[in-house]
Amino acid sequence: MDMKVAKKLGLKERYTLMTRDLAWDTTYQPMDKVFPQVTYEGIKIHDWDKWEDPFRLTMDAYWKYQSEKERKLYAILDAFNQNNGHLSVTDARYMNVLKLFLGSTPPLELMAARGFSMVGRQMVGGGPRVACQMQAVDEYRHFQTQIHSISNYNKYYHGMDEFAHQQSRMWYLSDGKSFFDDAITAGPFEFMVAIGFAFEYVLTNILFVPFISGAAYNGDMAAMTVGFSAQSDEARHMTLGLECIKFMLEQDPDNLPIVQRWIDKWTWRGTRKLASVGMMMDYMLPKRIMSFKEAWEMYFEQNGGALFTDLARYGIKIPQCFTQTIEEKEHVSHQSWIGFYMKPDATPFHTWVPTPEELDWLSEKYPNTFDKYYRPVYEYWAQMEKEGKRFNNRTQPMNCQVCVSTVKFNEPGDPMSTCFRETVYKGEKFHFCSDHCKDIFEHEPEKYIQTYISSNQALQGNCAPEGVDVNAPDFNPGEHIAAYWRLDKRATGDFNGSEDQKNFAAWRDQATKN
Amino acid sequence: MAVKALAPYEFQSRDALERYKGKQLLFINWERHRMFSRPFILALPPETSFSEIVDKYITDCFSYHPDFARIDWSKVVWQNSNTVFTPDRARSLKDNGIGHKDLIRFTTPGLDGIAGSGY
Amino acid sequence: MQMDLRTVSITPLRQTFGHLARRMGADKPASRYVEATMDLQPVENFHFRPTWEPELDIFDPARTRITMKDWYALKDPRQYYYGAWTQARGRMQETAEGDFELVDELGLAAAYPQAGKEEAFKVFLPLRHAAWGSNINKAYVSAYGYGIAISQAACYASMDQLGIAQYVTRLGMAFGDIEALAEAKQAWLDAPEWQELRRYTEDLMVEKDWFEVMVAQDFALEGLLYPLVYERFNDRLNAAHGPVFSMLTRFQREWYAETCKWTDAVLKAAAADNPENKDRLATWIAGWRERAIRALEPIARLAFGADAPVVMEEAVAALNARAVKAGIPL
Amino acid sequence: MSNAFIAFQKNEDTRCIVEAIVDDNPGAMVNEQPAMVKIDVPNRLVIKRASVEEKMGRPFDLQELQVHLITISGHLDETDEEFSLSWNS
Repeated sequence: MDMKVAKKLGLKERYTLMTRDLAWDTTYQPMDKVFPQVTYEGIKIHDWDKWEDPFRLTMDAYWKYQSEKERKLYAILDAFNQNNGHLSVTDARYMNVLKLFLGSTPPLELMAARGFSMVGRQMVGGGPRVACQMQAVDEYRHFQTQIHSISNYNKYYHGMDEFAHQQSRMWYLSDGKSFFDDAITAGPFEFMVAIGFAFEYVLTNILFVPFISGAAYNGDMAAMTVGFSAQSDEARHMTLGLECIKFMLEQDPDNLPIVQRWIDKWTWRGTRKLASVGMMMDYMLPKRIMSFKEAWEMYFEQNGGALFTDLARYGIKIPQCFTQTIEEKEHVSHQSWIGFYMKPDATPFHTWVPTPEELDWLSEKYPNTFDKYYRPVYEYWAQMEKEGKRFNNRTQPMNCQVCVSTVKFNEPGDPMSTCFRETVYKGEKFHFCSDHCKDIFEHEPEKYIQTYISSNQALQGNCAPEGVDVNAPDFNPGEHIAAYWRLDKRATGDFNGSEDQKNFAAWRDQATKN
Repeated sequence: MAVKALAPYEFQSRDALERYKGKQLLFINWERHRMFSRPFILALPPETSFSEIVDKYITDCFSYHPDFARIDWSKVVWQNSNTVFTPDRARSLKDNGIGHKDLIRFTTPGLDGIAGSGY
Repeated sequence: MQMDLRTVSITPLRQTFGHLARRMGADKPASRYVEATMDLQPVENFHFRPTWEPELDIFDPARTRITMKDWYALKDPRQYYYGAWTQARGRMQETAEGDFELVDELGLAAAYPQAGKEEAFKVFLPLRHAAWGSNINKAYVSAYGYGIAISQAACYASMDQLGIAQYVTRLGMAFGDIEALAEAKQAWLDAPEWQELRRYTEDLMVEKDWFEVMVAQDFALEGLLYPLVYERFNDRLNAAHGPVFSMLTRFQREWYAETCKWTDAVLKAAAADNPENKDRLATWIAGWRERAIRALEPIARLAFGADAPVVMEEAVAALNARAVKAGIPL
Repeated sequence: MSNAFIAFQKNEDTRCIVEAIVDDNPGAMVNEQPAMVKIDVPNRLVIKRASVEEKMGRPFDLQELQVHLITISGHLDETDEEFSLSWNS
């Protein structure tokens, strides 16, 4: 082949030479020993070469663009830090959304990094392996830039300093931990459906796009930069997830029921995980660009709807939970905020009753539900707070055996009642927040009997410091749990009267007076 | 369905009764009073009397709600999960048929939360 | 209200995260590498056991026989977190891009002596598959290694090897020779000179102990391969035919010089932790070194002809010296 | 009919890209949000290298889109000349 021919190679041909042409079938060791994980889930792959590479990024181009992004990002972070950028956000209340978002997300991104490294080792085809490895290294980028972004906030505000310690201990972080532990302990194909498809393609937009745009709207250039810069990798990841689904479905008709069950399972698990995102959007951003309900409609119903209509040609049906999520979009953000508001001693971020203007905004955004179900309790709490009786539910929660959310969602069709589901397995009762979680359990009980539930563990005496007799008659598990969490008392309680609030006001004062 | 795995996959339940050293788990929910967000959990010996549940744990948790003082306890409907039952206050959890990880739900007729909102 | 936030001088309430202050023994600012690395991997309260390995936890120190009091002692002297790594590689790729463009612009490939090109292709081109194998083996270390210090550095090294496999491919393309790539693949699969190296690479793909994989791939094998091919063989080509290949393999040379620092630091830290580690590492290195020598001898003969034994001897001596410097007498 | 969409961070480069998209995709809907811009097109959205280059007045590699992207929806196809997102429905 002469020089001209080589130069004429298109993007696709060049990329093939740069990836899958590098691969060979091993002969000194059998392929099934080199790649031992690709068959046990029941997925049948006949021809790995049929994998279509979604983005065709070679490493030199990857380094070129990624280094450009990183250079820009760290320049903005440095400038933000040097100029006390944290004081330019709308309100000190805003910091709490960062505490929740940037405190809980890096550990999950880290799990994605490790999970994609595993799948990037295990997939047989060169195409998918490279795509997974590239996503793995991107996920390192994400958790690290997030940590670097909170690093500066951590110097001035309480509640961010123990995120690494709390990731495996804190009650409200268990749902995310369970989500990723579930995915990473599954086989490589289920991991791809869980994270690559359900999370990245169907749900990640709701997590990042309106929220990060909201960060920008609230003057937080650091979180905005980190968030959008991470999102620029996300388009690649979403495409990988979708490609993996198509690949499995095109390879063998027997894959369809397995893939469908995974889509049902993981769309639901992701939906539950996003309940707290709803409350971040509706309650925690001082200035809001859209309601959670609107975001859900735009990114889940419309975008997800388009996706599932498209996949119908393979026989894929819209996930079973779709109808329930449409009903719940009117409720979950309120039910989540109520769940956090009533536990002021148990989170490293503050909560508060929305102001009258905010209640009006919620009424406007949720005309079907807010005034009827939620406004009265907030007005009652506001009144009680004035009387010096701010609500504090000191009890420990009941959690769903599958999603590990506290059991706080309503019975479908009856917003005044809590939804309970249960099953008995090997003589033991297990409780769930929904039909979908119950289905997931019943399909794989041996997996979900292992679920780690923080309050249950405390009652077993597993969260007490050394030297505490957990069998003593007066043993109170709640007494030690704050130490187990390393929970800074200054970070807890209502926002009103908090140190963050006072400090922010004092620092801003310094900027306007002599 | 069994879990598909590359090696035998069997583990003890993380919340098996044996792990509670003589106690058992109990969940309690006040229906249509969702201000409390979710049921609360207790670990108690099965010999604990039902009156202790009501007078101590239920009262401690729920008395913050303005409806609590208005409860007519003679009209309260008790359920163990979905099964209605009539507890004997003087007797133990065990004697009331309440086992490990049972969910006790009680409904207070006529009381539907703040402004009838269910909260 | 106009605010000049730059003029505000605030005393921070704390300098760093709790886990880092405890690790450093003081509340002081931590580097971006430390923030991005230390104590981040979950170590407790895992929800489920892996269906692919039910006998171990998701992250489990038992996936290697090396033991460490502190897994974060295996740190990277280059202090590569993602941003530092990708910017370093970004600079290297810019240079490489310039080199490839220059070769193209000046027609240096076409002008290169045919004999030299053949000699070079025989040695370089099959190595795109060796780099691909290295990518897989490093991906294994990254996937199953314990702690973020090792997993991230192995992840970057694994991507580096993919990059190297692609640069070697481009080397073939720069000479307009797609067929040579196909021939090189055939050689990798069938030609006797390459079979011991391929066997070595494939055997590592089924080795379970991730630390041993790292010792065998990164230290024993690449510790001989890179100096032999990308340094000594390039010198030889430069002297005989001119420096084009030297330009087009600059990335590999720079990568190796830099990556050795990391490999050696990891071995040194592991050996220093306890005597059992030190013995085990010595045994691993000695065993894999002998196999690596066997695997590379035919390639050395391709590259150096009659000089092969001498060149190999020097490379082995240098490798041994690295081990000794890392505190592992062989 | 479903919409394919793409969203970018707002900056000088993406201003040109968005203009090129609007020119090349009849029916493109541009939705401006804080720090981002989202463009929806029924069924198929295409970005043409030549159009972007004309707007920018400089050579443009479609892979540069990587630097500015926030999110996409639709099946992606990428060649040296075109970057497209589409639904089969």
